[in-house]
Amino acid sequence: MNIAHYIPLFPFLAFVINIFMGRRLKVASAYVSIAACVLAFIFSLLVFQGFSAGQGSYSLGTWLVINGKSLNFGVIVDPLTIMMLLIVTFIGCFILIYSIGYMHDDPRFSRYFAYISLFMSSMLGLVLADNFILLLIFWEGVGLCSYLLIAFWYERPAAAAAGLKAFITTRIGDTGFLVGILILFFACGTFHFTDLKSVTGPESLLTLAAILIFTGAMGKSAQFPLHVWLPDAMEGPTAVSALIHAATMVAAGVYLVARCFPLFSAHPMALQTVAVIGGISALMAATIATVNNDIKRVLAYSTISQLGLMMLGLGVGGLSAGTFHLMTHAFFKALLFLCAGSVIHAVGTQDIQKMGGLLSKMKITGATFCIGTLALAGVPPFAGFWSKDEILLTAWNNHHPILFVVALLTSFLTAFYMARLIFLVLFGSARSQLHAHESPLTMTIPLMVLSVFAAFAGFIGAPIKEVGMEAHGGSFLIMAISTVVSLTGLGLAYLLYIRRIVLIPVSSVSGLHNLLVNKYYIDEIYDYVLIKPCLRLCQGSFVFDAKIVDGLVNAMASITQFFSGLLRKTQTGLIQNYLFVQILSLVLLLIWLLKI
Amino acid sequence: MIPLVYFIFLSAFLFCVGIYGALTRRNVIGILVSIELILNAANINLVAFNKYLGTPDGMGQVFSLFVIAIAAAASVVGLILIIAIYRDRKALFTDGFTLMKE
Amino acid sequence: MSIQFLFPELFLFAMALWVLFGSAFPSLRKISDFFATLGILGALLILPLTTNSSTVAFFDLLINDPISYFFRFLILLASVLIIFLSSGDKRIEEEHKGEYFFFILSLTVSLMLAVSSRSLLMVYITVEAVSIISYILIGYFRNDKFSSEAGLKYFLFGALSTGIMLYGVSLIYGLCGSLDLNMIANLAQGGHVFLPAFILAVVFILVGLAFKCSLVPFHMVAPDAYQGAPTAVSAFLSIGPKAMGFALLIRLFLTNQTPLIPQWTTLASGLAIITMIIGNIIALKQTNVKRMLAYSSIAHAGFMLMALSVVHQVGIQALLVYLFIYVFMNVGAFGCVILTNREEVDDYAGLSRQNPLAALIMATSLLSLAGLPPLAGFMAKFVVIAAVIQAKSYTLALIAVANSVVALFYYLRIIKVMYLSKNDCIKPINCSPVLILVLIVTVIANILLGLWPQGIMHIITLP
Amino acid sequence: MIPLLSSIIFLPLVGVLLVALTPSRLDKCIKYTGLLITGLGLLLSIYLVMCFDKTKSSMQFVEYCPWLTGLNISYHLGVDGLSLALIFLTALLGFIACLASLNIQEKVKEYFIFYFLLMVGMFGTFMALDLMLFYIFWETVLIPMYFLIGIWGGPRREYAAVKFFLYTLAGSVLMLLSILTVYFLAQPHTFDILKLSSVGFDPHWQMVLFLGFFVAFAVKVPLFPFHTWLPDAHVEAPTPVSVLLAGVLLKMGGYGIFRICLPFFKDAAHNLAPALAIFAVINIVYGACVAMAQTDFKKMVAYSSVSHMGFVILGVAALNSTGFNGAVLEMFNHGIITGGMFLMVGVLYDRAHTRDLSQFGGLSSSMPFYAFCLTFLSLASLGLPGLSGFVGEFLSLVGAFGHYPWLVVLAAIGLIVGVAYFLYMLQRVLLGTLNPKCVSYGDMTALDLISVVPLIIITFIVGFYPQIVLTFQQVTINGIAHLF
Repeated sequence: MNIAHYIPLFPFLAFVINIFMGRRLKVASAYVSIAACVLAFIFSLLVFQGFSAGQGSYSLGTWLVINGKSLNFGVIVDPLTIMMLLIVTFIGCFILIYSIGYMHDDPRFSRYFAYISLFMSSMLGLVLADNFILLLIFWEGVGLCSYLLIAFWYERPAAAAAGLKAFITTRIGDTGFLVGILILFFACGTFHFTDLKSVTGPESLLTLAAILIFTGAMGKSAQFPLHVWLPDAMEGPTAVSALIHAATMVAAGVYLVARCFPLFSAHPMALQTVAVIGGISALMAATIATVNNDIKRVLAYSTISQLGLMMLGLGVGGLSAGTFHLMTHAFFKALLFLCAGSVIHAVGTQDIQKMGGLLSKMKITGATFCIGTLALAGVPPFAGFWSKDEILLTAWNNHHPILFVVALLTSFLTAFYMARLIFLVLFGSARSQLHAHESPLTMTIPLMVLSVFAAFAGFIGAPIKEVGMEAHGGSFLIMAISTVVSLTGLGLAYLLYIRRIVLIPVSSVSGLHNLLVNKYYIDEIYDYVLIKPCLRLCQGSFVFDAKIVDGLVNAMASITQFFSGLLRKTQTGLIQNYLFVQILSLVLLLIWLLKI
Repeated sequence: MIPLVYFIFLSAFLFCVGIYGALTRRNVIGILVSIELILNAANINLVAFNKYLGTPDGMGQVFSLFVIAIAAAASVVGLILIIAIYRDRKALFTDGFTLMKE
Repeated sequence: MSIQFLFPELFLFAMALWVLFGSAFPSLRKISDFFATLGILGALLILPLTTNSSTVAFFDLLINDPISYFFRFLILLASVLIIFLSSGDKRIEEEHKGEYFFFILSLTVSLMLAVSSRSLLMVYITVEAVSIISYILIGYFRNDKFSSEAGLKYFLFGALSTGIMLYGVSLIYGLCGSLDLNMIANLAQGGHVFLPAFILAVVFILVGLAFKCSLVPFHMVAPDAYQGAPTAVSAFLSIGPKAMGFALLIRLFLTNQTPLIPQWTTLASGLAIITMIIGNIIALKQTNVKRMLAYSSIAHAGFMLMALSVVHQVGIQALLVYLFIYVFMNVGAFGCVILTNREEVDDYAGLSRQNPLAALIMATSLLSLAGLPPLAGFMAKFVVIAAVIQAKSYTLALIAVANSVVALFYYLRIIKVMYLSKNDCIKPINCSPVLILVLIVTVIANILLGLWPQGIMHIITLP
Repeated sequence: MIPLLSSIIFLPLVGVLLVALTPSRLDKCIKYTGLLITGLGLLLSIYLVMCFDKTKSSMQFVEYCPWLTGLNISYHLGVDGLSLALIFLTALLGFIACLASLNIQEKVKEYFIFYFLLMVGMFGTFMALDLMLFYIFWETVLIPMYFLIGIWGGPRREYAAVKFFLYTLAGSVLMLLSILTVYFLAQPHTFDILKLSSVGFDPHWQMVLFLGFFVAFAVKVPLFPFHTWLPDAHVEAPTPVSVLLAGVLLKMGGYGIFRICLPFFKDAAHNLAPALAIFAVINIVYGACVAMAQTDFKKMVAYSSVSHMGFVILGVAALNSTGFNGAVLEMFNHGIITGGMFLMVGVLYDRAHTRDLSQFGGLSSSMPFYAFCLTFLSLASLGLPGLSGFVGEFLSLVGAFGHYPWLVVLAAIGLIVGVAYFLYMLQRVLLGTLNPKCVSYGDMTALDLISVVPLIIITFIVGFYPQIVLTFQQVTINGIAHLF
């Protein structure tokens, strides 16, 4: 029986309840959201169980009639959907539990949970949509929720500006996405994903469509040109960053590319761009993360870098490698953000230079933090290792040497900056007198559960693995290389930040250092190249409108007034002039008539 | 018999003198006189045409009689107005009354 | 016999004499306006009887056809409205009220004779009579320097124009040997006439008539006359003599729908264009309301001439409809000037707060003059433009329509001052019941003729 | 069966009489008669919508009676898919604007008289099937609007009112000429729109007449060069009047194009479609850019409706059923959304007595309901998919993409600027620290909520399931579309 389309309804119901009865519910609103999330999770399991029993996607009815063809909306159910459903609902529940503790003294407590449930419902809707238009609707819904949540503490102007920046940047990506959909529709007349396999049409047009659709993914998954909004999005509550900007929403871009994989794989050029963009953003973000001093921004850049890695994985043709990394990354990145949140909740500042030696004071958070770091760095037993190895393997097997090196370098840098992070935060001596205390149970339980998954997701991933993934044990050489790379990263960080050995004099690297600290000046470049000229253009067009177009209208009026003043002078009041005009016009009339 | 053309020239000449007088005279009564000249020019025309082109019912002459009577009435009214203005503003020249202009 | 045709005029003249006689006795003088209305209404009653009398009357000088019947009805209607207007005007009260109404009635009689004249002799006599009476009426307030100056200027200008017209008539008499309009028209169309001289003569006559209809090159004195004259008289000037002018233009130039001179269409449309443009543009910056209404009546004259430039039955019908509606619009506008006795545009500031009824009447008349749809002015304009487009002269229609936009601006100026401006100008409003009654009649006519003009529209049938 | 259409048109006239009779000091009961009349009008239009037969392509509820036989003008009314949605929109916005007019203080009697005359003009324009009747109703809208803006407006109201009047009149006067030329060109001279649709005019005349009609409609739609009256008129008009001005008057232009320009002059439409598309995109991008640079809240919303109406023209330029569907749907949606937006601006103006955006800040903490409604309407109007703003724009874009791909791309980029200025506005008004001046502003009263909530509900429903509106207009739009 088709119950898949009920999944998004539960969180939406929770949103409606929280919005309208939020005042009265007070703390209870959290339980409403959690209940909705749990229900959604159960239904996802049912759908998963139903799927293995063979119930696939189904349609719900016509939504629009375009060029005579009726576009009907439906639900698509396949392994990719189920994986995303499970991830979103599962991680969502724990993050909601965590948020109770994290947000318990916030005045707009119920509104927070309302927005989170709205986000959950649009994310689940996005995953279930079976055509581009429905996907676009939920896609923008997710963008809207990220805007509302980033600017949740709107008293802080920085948060409001970050929300605005996030929405506009994603919206730029979405415009490319919209144009891509239109080109695809006109090239092969369909919006539905199911027909993407059998798509035929002019080669160049479809490649352009694919690339444009990828720009949508770039906007949402903060890839290279449109990545500027994610670091600023850290203004929002950390639980939000954990759910939205680590696990689910940013993964939507990867999900989109995975969903349209048949389209991309049919056009190598499109796939190539995906890989290259992925590579660039992976490398760039990793380098910036190494020098950043804000705990959440480091994690934000690491998310961009990991997403770049996933895009690279997909780009080199590894559909399952990319999606597997997506699944594992969701777990340990959410864990890391929650740990960071608990640290900030305890210490009150986000600047890692001021922290130090917190492990002794915050046992559980510290431990889970280390597990997450190890998982992210790709140390063998943990989940990160398996999925990253998959990507390296596919990159190697599909003869992409440069991308392989880039992936390796990224994983090295990842290991380095994560190690730097935990060494500065947890180990060493406290650099400032911060009285840290362990977070309450509601925050630590999700940490523990997620750390378990971060550790063993690699193996749990097995059932997903046999879904179209080639043999795992292909070459141990790759595995060895990746382990060595991760360990050297950790070791280097150890030397630098625990032993304080100055390998390279800071002065010689200061130029590079400034470049990285200022995030390659991308924000400034955008501001200078895009935003300032656009504002000047708008100001210019307003002046043009007021002065020229309006001016013309007023000019016409004043010209007639001028002539009126002129002609008025002809009435001199002297009777002689009147008689003269009379006779003159008589004579002129005669000349005119007699000459004709 | 004097050819008809002479009469037409005479009346045209009178007409032009009348027009010239009306335009140039600064004195209001001068203008009145010039206008009378124009009317008489028309009279000459009428009578001459009636005589030479010989329409049996003498419409032209009857017309000129009417014209003479009406011209008299018109000048009477004109003089009334001129006297009214003279009594009020002691100005007989046309540049005296340009109160209403533009 | 033909005397039956003249019964309305005779009855009216008798009443005029009675009013003149009555003005000698103070008691009768006070109700002389009542007698005047009685005379007009009596004439209106007798008028329908004349339809079955002979077509030609009074030694072939007058003609009795639908056009003359319509114009005589129109002029009687106009004069009855003017009489109501004049009875409202306080300043006419002190002057010799009896003579005033005698002159109004005699002016009406001469107008009625003028519109039904068939020979140039009759044309000249009646035009001269109308002019003389209007000189007296304009200069009626002898001790008011504006009125006497206006009267004198109008006299000089009018006398010259009718003098030129007379000279033209004499030339035509010479050329065609007859004064009968039909005879002249047949001769001209038959081509038995020396064309250049004939055109010269016709233009001379046109000067006289154009002065009466205040068409632009010959309009110079009209604004001063309208401003100086008593408002009721300038109202009558803008309707009565103008209607007579157009009736004579129809009689002279468009007898049985063929133009007297071949260039008539270009001449008429040329004059119409100049009249509309100059009339509207100068009106833009007027500060005196009467002077502005003078220019607006010049602009409307241009519109009417445009209807005549269409040498087709529908053109003349359009003109008749336009004139009929024009009477009500103009009487409404001038009536408000009398009602509020304010002549400067700025004096109208805040009238809507001081006396909403006066403001409503003024606004309706002005918007109707501007030609906005729910009101009668639009129907008038629509009919004329339809005739013009039917005759395929698109540029003329375009200019006319553009002018109506410019015209709206100066009508809106008064409405803006009345309704929108904040500062108020407190001046006493002489609300004599008769005046308000007639103004309400005009407002109702404006609205009714706009929405359901069946009454007047049976005249015109678009092809 | 009672003449439904005539009763909808002339019901407000009954209101005029009622209001004219009540003495002006009883302004309370004048307002209630206003509500009664507009409410009744809304019920009648809902009844009209209910018993409208979706499958019939011909005119329904036709009323015909010869009015001026001499001039061949007949009183001919009818409704089809195209005008149904707009009539309902007029009735709805009329009622809601009447609700918003309850806090008009000075000269209430004259206000409601002009308000009802405006309603008569608007209803008539959408229902007239005789060209002259259409023109007369088209112009009757001008006088009441002039007085409404002129007397109850803001500081520069005189200039704005006169400019609105002259601008629209100049356009519509050209239309009068075109109507008369069409009358004399059609062989059995007629003003009847249905008969004229089947008359094939020769191509030379079609181009001239198309432009003649199109200028009048372009002024009303505000297409690019003729749009400068809109910001002034909006900024100076009182809130309920600008709701009607934006909600209904702009649609009369679009409706005119569909009813007159397209069916009469098919070939001209074909040749001029690219020019139309270019102007449409200019409208979208230019409107968005200028809106971005505004500091006056109402002026910004006015320029945003210039940008949205650009989509309507883009839909028209597409010349296929999707484009037309998009255009008509966009007209309906834009009416609802912008009507709501102007109510929001009005609510703020009543409290702050200024429209300068820099005077506000952080309002969502002191006015939560207001924040929710304003955010919802802004999102709908910036075209967030899932709300009704997006559906209309999307259909127009899809329709136009076939013929003008590059223009559609430009329009999409214009959309980004659209998002930018709305969010920038939201940031300045709602987010950030609470402006000390705005501490005293109370949240929306029950009255404001009653007038805005229906609009929000409709926006959500149409956005979620657009077939509700599309089924009504589908048959008529296909009728027009298969001409091309």
